[in-house]
Amino acid sequence: MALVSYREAVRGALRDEMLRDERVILLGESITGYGGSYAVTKGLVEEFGSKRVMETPIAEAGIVGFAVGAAMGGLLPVAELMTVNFALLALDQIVNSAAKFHYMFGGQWSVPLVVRTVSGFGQLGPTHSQTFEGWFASVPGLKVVMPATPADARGLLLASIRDPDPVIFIEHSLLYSTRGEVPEPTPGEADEIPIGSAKVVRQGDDVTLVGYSRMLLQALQAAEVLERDDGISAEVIDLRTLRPVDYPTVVESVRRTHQLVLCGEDWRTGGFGADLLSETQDRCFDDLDGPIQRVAMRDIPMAYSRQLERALVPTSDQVVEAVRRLN
Amino acid sequence: MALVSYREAVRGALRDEMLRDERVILLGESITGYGGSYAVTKGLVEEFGSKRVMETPIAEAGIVGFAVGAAMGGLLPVAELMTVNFALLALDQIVNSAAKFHYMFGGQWSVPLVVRTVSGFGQLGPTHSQTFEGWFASVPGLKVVMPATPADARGLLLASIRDPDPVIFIEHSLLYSTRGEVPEPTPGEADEIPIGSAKVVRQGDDVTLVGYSRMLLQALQAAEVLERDDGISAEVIDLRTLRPVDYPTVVESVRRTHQLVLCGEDWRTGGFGADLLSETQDRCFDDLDGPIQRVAMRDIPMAYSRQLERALVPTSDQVVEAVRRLN
Amino acid sequence: MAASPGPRRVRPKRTVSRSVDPELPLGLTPAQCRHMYRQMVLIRRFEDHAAEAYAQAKIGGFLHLYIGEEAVAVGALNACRDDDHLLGHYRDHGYALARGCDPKRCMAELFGREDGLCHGRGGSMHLADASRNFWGGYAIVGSHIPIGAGMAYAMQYQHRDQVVLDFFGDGATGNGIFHEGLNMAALWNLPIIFICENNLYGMGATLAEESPVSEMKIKAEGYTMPSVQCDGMDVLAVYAAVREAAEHCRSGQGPVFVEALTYRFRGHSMADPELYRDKSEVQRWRSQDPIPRFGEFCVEHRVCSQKELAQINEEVEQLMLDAVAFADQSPWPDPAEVGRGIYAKPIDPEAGVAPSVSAVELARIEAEPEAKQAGI
Amino acid sequence: MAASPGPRRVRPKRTVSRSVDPELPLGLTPAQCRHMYRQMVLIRRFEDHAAEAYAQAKIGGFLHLYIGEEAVAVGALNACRDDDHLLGHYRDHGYALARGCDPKRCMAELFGREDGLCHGRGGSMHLADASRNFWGGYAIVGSHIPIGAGMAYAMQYQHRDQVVLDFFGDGATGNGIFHEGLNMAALWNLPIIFICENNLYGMGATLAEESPVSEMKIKAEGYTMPSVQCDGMDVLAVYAAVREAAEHCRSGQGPVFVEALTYRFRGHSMADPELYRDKSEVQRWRSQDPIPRFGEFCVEHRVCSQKELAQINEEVEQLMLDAVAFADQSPWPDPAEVGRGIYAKPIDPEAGVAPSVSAVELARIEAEPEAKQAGI
Ligand SMILES: Cc1ncc(C[n+]2csc(CCOP(=O)(O)OP(=O)(O)O)c2C)c(N)n1
Ligand SMILES: Cc1ncc(C[n+]2csc(CCOP(=O)(O)OP(=O)(O)O)c2C)c(N)n1
Ligand SMILES: [Mg+2]
Ligand SMILES: [Mg+2]
Repeated sequence: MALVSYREAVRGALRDEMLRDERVILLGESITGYGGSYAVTKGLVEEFGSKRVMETPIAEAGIVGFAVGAAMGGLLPVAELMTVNFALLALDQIVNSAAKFHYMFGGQWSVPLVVRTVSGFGQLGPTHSQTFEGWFASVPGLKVVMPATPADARGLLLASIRDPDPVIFIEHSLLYSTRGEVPEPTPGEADEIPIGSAKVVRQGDDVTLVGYSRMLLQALQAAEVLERDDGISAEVIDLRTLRPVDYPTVVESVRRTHQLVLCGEDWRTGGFGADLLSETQDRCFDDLDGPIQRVAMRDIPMAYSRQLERALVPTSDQVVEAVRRLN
Repeated sequence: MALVSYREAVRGALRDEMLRDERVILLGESITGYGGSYAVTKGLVEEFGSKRVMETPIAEAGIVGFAVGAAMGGLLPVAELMTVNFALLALDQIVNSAAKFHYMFGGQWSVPLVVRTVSGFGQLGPTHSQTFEGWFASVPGLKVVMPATPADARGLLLASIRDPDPVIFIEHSLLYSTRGEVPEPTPGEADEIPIGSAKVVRQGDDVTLVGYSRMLLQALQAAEVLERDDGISAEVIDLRTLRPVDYPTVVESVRRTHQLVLCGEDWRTGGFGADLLSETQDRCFDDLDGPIQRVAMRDIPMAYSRQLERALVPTSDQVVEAVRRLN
Repeated sequence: MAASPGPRRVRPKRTVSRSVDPELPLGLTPAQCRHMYRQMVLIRRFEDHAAEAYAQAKIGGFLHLYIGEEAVAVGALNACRDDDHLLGHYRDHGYALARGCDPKRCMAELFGREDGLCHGRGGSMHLADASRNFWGGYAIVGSHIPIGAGMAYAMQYQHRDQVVLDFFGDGATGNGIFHEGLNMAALWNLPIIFICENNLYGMGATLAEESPVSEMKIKAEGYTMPSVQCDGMDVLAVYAAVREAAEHCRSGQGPVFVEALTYRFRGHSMADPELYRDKSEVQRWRSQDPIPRFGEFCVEHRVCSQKELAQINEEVEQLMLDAVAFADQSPWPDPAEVGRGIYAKPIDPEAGVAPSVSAVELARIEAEPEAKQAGI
Repeated sequence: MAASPGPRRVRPKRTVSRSVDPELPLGLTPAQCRHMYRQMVLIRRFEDHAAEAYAQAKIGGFLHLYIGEEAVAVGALNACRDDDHLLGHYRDHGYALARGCDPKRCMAELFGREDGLCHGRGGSMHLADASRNFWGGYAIVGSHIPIGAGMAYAMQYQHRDQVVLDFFGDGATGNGIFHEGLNMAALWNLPIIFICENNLYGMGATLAEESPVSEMKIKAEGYTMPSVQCDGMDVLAVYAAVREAAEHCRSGQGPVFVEALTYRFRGHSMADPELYRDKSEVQRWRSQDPIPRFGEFCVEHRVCSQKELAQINEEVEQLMLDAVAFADQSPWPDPAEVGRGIYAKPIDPEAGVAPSVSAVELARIEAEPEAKQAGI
């Protein structure tokens, strides 16, 4: 085990998989000389050369389309879209190309593509602070991953690159510098974390908190506050994969705790939490003691000003409040 | 009152508003010589000329961006995106331009833009049969309208064009030839239907069915079957506007019926119905006798083959079944 | 700016020498000529039957006919190797048939049947046959342009010598994705031939409504890409242009842009009322029909006799009757299978396995409250 | 393909005659020259202070400095009318200040305060002042190119004689939206000047990595749009190019593309480690600094003395101190107001009014089971 940052975990997974498999290539904007806007790909072009770490024009739709074609031609491309905000420009290629071809052409080929992109905020203003995981997670043909920890970032990225289907892999800018234990690669040992499995990261009896990415950390903090101040024992589940959702794990927990709080960072209206809620109320209606609670971004464009941003972003306090509403 | 088709109602609203206000312009692909891919704009270029009915290149992002700019410059553009599938190409301009500017520039100006587009299916295959209303409805800054009837199509389109904010106006290809009463324009009388108001189109006591666009008709058919075969009295609400949702009307009904079925045509996972469900369970948890039911598209790309398409598309039968599950 | 002019006066000169055979240009053999003639007839008759089947509601949705443009696909695909990669747009029957796909399975796809090339999932707009490196018809205008560039990159990267042929229309050049794809192909010197079928219309838009320049080849010049124009109603002109382009590409000299001047004799799709163009314009172009034109050439050059041509027509007609019969009899896809094949590695939402671990591991995560900002 | 060459050798020749004043070219008055000099200094000092405030965490998020490129905004905006419409990208302080926006309110915006031009909602990347027809800085690369075209159309449609100036970078030309916007502007002959600030980099990408051609003006040629290149380190060269372009546009002759060859002396944004370029390259370009260069010109042409220049610098410095003090003291936006201003006509989800009507009206709707298919 080594203590590494989330950033290093992503970079390490990219590097190790590039060493293992020549078909893996990276492409994206400012990922070479610049080292990546969040410094994730730093050093990789120097190590692997510009045929495997490709600097692209600022052309998000073209990047994803190109990566789809490269995947069809036998490569394993990992395309970086600088932030998920810019992924809107590539949405057609993600939804109508990457996600569709396996089905639409009758299974003749698949598109083993990873689109790495980044969620987050921090005074970035209205157009650069959004997150759209719920949109991706609604598209048949995509798999969607949002790791919260360095270990999961590594294990899930390896699984994503090896997956024969298109995977949207969403990192979080505010997690890059967080550190955590990551297992050292051991030859012959499975190093992947399977796509589609959630993880119970804290056991509890009274309420289930479901989070992912940065909101997992908020949920964990809230769990500690609840334990200390309210004597409430919260179980915390890290969803890790958003498509497919590991409902058995969520449902099993709710059957014991009878209370559920969903923690996300996208807009409340139409956010991914709405979907989780829809599905869990269907599966757990009779188990629930109260309405499923959601913590989410307020339905407002993200304002630049620090004071305004603070008023919008979901926090662990809001998770605590949501639990208190139920108790 | 005149009996007109949904297509004619849309065309009539465009024409009347163009006659009333010189600032109204139309732009889109094949909307002039061709008359519009669904013949909605037929005859308008002949009447108003190519300065007001503009044939554009096949450039969805450019069309919406251009329309945003024209709106900022003092016009009232109505941009047609041939189908909502192609709207993905313009999503950045819709989300990061149209929806944002009023807020992001501190209220200095607004973007009085209407984007007309079309949902629907009919053996159009995997990339041409989708619908994304839930995505639009999740974006602060947008208003989203999906009329089911000719009268609403007219009244809401007039309101949309006159609205100072960007409105996504989604028509349905399978409704174009349906006919309904539309009030004759009477000078001096309000001809708009306000954005944001739902409508109870059938009164009932036992269950509330919420639908919009084509699914409203399915809900109404289901209500009749339920009355006849099961003695169940269904109330049917036409949502009409998806952002903002008229929750008071929905909640008031659910408080009486204690059962709710949401009818949509987008994918179950992440569909607009998930959002409706999330919000109504929050407002009505103690009023509900059973889990809120959803009728939605199966989470599968739309296959071309007739037999497969039939297996995917939500129908009135499914609405009936959903109600029966609750009873 | 409504009706556009008739057949272009500018007929690009054949630059390739006729030295190999005094009778046949471009080193072509009589067999090759017969093959090309036959393919054009095959496409034409396939589509005539498809149009009929559409009228009988055996085919649904959209049906975009290639009638009038056959020389483009046939000339281009005969000018390159069978294992060169092929992508095209939704008007794709010609690509499939010129690449040698089974007409039966093509027709079955149009009929939405299980024996269709894509098992009825794709339909007319999405024919594909990966076993022949035909990577499909694409229906989001222009979307397959960067996809083709990506495939070309995969070839270059793997030191494989196949080139990519990427067909699209004049209308596609108005979409930004066209430029993004061309830019990348030029930047990375990729082995791809962009073939623009300039048929003067993008659905109902005339060329003048779509583009400030009437020659699409000009649009490639901003990418320092060699670009040529050829008469798309002349199968040999297309053959010559694409053969040269393929050599250029295959020898590592980068992408080429080929503009084929052509015309669709039928509407954009079956629902097109064709209000935007004059019947007389269509008539003028019909007089350039590539099939009789090349038929005459074959007879003149003693490739075959009129009788032999007629025989080819009859043979093809029989094949088409067979194809329709095959499609008619092919089973419908099983509705119970509709959810299969979304993923190559299926996901099972019921099968999530959550390793339940203690909080210890995660407690080691040290969250930094203010992470370093990126420099976007 | 890493480092790019130093200052371009090609210096576009001034085509405009110098006849008006033997001393000053382009018919400029000494007052105009002093004004332009002062504006460049203003932008420079504004940004020096902004950089300092960023280091003190008074400014958050992204901060993109225009230092080194001042001659472009100043030359261009002085060459057109004050009521001409202005749009630019996120590197936007220069546009705002050259258009005469209040530096105090600009700085307050960067500080996220209520007195900011956009009340702290937009921040550095989104300065705007509609009262001056400055329609903002845009942060989705290229997105404002069709927006500018749309504004230009609105002018043409309303017979207003303002032209639109739309500034963007070399990197933006790789995005499809750039082409869609140029195509429309050319098609409809719109009064818009596209000003490409070619500073050799798009964030960390070198020009050679972004584009197969090093001259951005070539990219306009496919749209039959006049395009010119000018020395973006020379305020008079930019002035001359844009003045000519504005005349062309305003007289109804359609769009013009102006490429200004320039360089940013600082990183892409404050977080940029600048690993992708040599310090020596930056040094070479710094020797072309447009401010001392134009200062020398002013002294040489007796527009003002060295002492007067120094005085301008001092005055500006005082203004900047005032601006920072103003921004520091400006109140924070009220968090309770954060949800205000999303809509010009607010929506109130609690206020829905549902007219409860009988089923009669709706029963008249006759659904057709199989609606006619469109011809897409
Ligand atoms: C992105 C997108 N926009 C619009 C359409 C609808 N559409 C289908 S074909 C077509 C015209 C394409 O014209 P062109 O590229 O010239 O090809 P042609 O049909 O003439 O062969 C349009 C607008 C689409 N399929 N995709
Ligand atoms: C669509 C989009 N993709 C990526 C980015 C991130 N980004 C911001 S500025 C920039 C470089 C732009 O370069 P250029 O257009 O040359 O302008 P410059 O910064 O050099 O003035 C990039 C890639 C963005 N803002 N928008
Ligand atoms: Mg065409
Ligand atoms: Mg630049």
